[in-house]
Amino acid sequence: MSAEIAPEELLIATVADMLDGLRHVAVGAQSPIPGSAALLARARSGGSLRVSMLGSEAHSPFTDGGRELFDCAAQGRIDAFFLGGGQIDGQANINLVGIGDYPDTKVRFPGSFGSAYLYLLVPRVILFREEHTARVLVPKVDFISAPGVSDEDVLRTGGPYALVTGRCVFDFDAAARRFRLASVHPGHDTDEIREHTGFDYDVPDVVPETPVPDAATLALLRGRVADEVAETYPAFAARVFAAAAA
Amino acid sequence: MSAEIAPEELLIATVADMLDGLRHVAVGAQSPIPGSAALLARARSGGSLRVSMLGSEAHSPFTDGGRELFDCAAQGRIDAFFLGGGQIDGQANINLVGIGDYPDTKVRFPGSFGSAYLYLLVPRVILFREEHTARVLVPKVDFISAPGVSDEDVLRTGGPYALVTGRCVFDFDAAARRFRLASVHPGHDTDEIREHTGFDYDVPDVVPETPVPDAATLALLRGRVADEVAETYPAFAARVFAAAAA
Amino acid sequence: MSELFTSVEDLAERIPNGAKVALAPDYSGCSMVTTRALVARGARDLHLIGVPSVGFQGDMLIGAGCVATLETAAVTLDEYGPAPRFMAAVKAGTLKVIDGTCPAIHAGLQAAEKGIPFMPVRGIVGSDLLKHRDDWTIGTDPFGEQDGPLVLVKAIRPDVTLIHVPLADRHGNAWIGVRREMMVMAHAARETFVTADEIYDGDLLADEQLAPGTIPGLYVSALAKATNGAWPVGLFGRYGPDDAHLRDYLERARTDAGFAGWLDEFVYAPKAAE
Amino acid sequence: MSELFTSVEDLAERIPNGAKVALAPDYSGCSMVTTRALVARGARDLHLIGVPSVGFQGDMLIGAGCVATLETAAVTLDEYGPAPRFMAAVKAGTLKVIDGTCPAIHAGLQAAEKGIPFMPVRGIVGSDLLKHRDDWTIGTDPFGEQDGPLVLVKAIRPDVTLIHVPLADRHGNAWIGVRREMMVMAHAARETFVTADEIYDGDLLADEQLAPGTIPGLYVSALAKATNGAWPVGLFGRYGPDDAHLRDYLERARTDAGFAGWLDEFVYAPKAAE
Repeated sequence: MSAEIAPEELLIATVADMLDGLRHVAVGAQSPIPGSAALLARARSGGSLRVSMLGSEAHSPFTDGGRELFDCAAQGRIDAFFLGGGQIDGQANINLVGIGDYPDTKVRFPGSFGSAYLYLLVPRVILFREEHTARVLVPKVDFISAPGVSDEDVLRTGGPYALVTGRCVFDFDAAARRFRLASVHPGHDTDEIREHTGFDYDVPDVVPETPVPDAATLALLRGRVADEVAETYPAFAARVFAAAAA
Repeated sequence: MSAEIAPEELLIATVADMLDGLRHVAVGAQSPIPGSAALLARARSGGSLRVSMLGSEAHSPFTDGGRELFDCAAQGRIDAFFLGGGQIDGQANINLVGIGDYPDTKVRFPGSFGSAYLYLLVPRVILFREEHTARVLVPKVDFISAPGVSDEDVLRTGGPYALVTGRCVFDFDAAARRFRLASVHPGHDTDEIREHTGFDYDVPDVVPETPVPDAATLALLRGRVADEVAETYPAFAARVFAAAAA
Repeated sequence: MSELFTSVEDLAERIPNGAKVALAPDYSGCSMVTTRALVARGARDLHLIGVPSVGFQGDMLIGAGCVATLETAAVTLDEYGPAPRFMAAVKAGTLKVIDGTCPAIHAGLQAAEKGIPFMPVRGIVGSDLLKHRDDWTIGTDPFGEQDGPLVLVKAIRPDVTLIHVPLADRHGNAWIGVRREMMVMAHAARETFVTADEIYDGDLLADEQLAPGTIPGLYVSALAKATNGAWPVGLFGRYGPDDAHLRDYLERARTDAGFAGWLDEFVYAPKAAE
Repeated sequence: MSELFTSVEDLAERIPNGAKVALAPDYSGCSMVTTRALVARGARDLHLIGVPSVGFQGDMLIGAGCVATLETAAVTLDEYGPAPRFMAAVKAGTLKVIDGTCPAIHAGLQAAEKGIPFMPVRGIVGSDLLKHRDDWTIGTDPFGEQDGPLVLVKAIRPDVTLIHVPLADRHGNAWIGVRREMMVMAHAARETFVTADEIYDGDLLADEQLAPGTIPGLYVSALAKATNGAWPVGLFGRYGPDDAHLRDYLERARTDAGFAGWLDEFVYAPKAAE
């Protein structure tokens, strides 16, 4: 096994740590890193974590059509989900619609999908966006597909838990309505993060480095998890794990 | 073929005539005469009439569980349905709950089933009750499971079309909110009907006799329809058609 | 996930007194074996929800004194006639009946399935049912396309859904075929307990033809194998009702003493004989 | 009921200009063969409803000028990247987009399925989507158990649901397996048009295993056999997407001229060659 850890492996292990102890994690389509993280967490859970991957024939447990994921979340049966964003701002608002003055968007994104719903219902929503630039992490999104925080009178059982990027991890402080830098990935530093982050956030006195996966985790990841990931994301699995294990 | 026509055969043929030209008739559970009538109407329709029989494995077209009949009616896809009543009154209100001051009923009936819904949604609801007595056909029901008429502001696309009993046929005049005697079955007369009917109703100058099924109808009924009915109601089919055809 | 598997007696223990229990009608999937176990353990104060009606299963539980409240569109034994223990309990005033109508029960469960507080339902306006339901109210169409009153039905969230199915697997997946009222019941309830005639050796969700008729194990809290578990009512596609037993039941259940004798013979004696 | 059977061209003729057409996402059941026939007949002013999203199917129809309005939770080609003709139409301002969110689209169709004017939906409060929807509004829980605002979504009733399935029979029954969004689409729409890869020789509803995954013919207005009818996107359980064709499409659809060439080759030329 190579001693070198791929950046994707670091992200997978980091996200997987956020899922330990949960009962059911759902993962949207086209999410190889969150999907791998969920499968890693499941492998470590001794079978107690259920993983539902949209777009996977083998890992989809649903038999009631497109609505079931959403109904299931409303029933309180989904503990964690992942969302991204063309833009993400300092209040954890996400924009999946477009840049500019909607509906006259200068840049159009694919659309909000289920974000406006799941963000308010799933207790632990992990924002995941590899690209960490001031273009993505903005002071204020141009369009709120789904709000990071809500007024007190809004029934909200879910919301942002953390934001994981290619450079660092932010925790979200719901009371303060702000992100807080939680850890910096190896090879990156706090100045660089400040430079590439468009929104303001809190920084503790000591910012730890994001821990790298230990040997046991890497073995699990490159073995069993890689095989499972390959069912849904064959190209991703081949690129990341085959190279890393070479 | 016997020249004698069973009372059930007369009722079946009478009800079937009310279904001609429709696209889709649904029949509730435990309704052998309405069910036979629907199958007879289908046999005469050249395949254009669809019959959905609840409780029948061969004639149920539903795959969305218990709610589908009701959703289907709301979509306007069911043209006719049958309801009965422990009590039926002169405004076509039906009572499937009980006699007495609800909830302290002296006599308890099974319950309202879907009547409170289907009666307002299915365009042609045929009330069917073989027992024609002043005990059943009352001036005012003790409990309205489903109302025969509604105020103008109520969205109502369905309602009573006729009341068929063991003695006669009443049409329902929605504008007048009253039944009108439409025909009297052979062997019965208008005085007898007045005596055994607890509610007031209109009587035209000439009351025709309910027509008996012709030879072609009887042949169809005792042949193909009897076979189809036997799938859902074997005891009924054996008793009525085997005896009649003997 | 073998911790899913348990005994019928354990299922009955895990349905607490006072629980709101959703039941399928006799022609769908009734766990009659757990019904007898509930009687045997002396369950009390259950709030039964017929989806949308109950039959022999409800009659037996009512007769045995397990039921405080019955929420249903009907109590029907179909061609077998009136339900004797239900009738006796209504007469004695020992049962609270919440009279409903089929589509409102389905809608209330669908509301719970979606986590919404209520669901509009067509029809019903003008029925006396409305006068006796504080969990139904009248609203209007906020978009103004439909004039007039619109019935709004409160969500129905059962504590437990109890069903019997022909086939279940080791993951808790339970095959219900077209009897999809049980799917909504499982989604809507906090817990679903399943008994199955047969254990499928494989993953029902991995079979393209079986998956569409399967409740995912995600919704199933516990599972017990019970061959012939729907007896004496039938199980769709598998076996019909035990006509002789049901007629005998009806005869005996006409009287308190007769019903007590039936309980002794078919509920208590088998347990005592163990 | 052989009058159900018709040609793909006839299906396209029977979807009038201006119709509200519900479409399944690319991974579900897309009648791509009818999509091309719609382009070939010069369909105009369609109001597409993505249930809950559209992909290549929507992109092609938009590019060919068939679409006035697109109501959807997203336009996504998944790993293939942005949808080129959709992007171009948004930039040119020739397409009205009604941005929604998946559960609201499902709920709107379920409202139509039930004939009710609206359905409550959890979440959404605080999203800018709300500001641009006059068919969504804010209500409250009439039972007072849930404080605060509650989004009410107006019923979505498509004129036509257009889908492709692996298997259909002579009665119009159409097997969709677990892709049950298509069931709601068929219930909710005035008419449902189906193309099928294969005609099943029998009655799908009479087969205990196939029936649970089957849309009853009751909801199907017309049916055409079309082997490989979902090409070039895939069909669940049968065949995958034609990766080479889709990548070629994306390359050519970057420009108006390239897209016109694609249309000529794959839509107009096959017809002209007849």
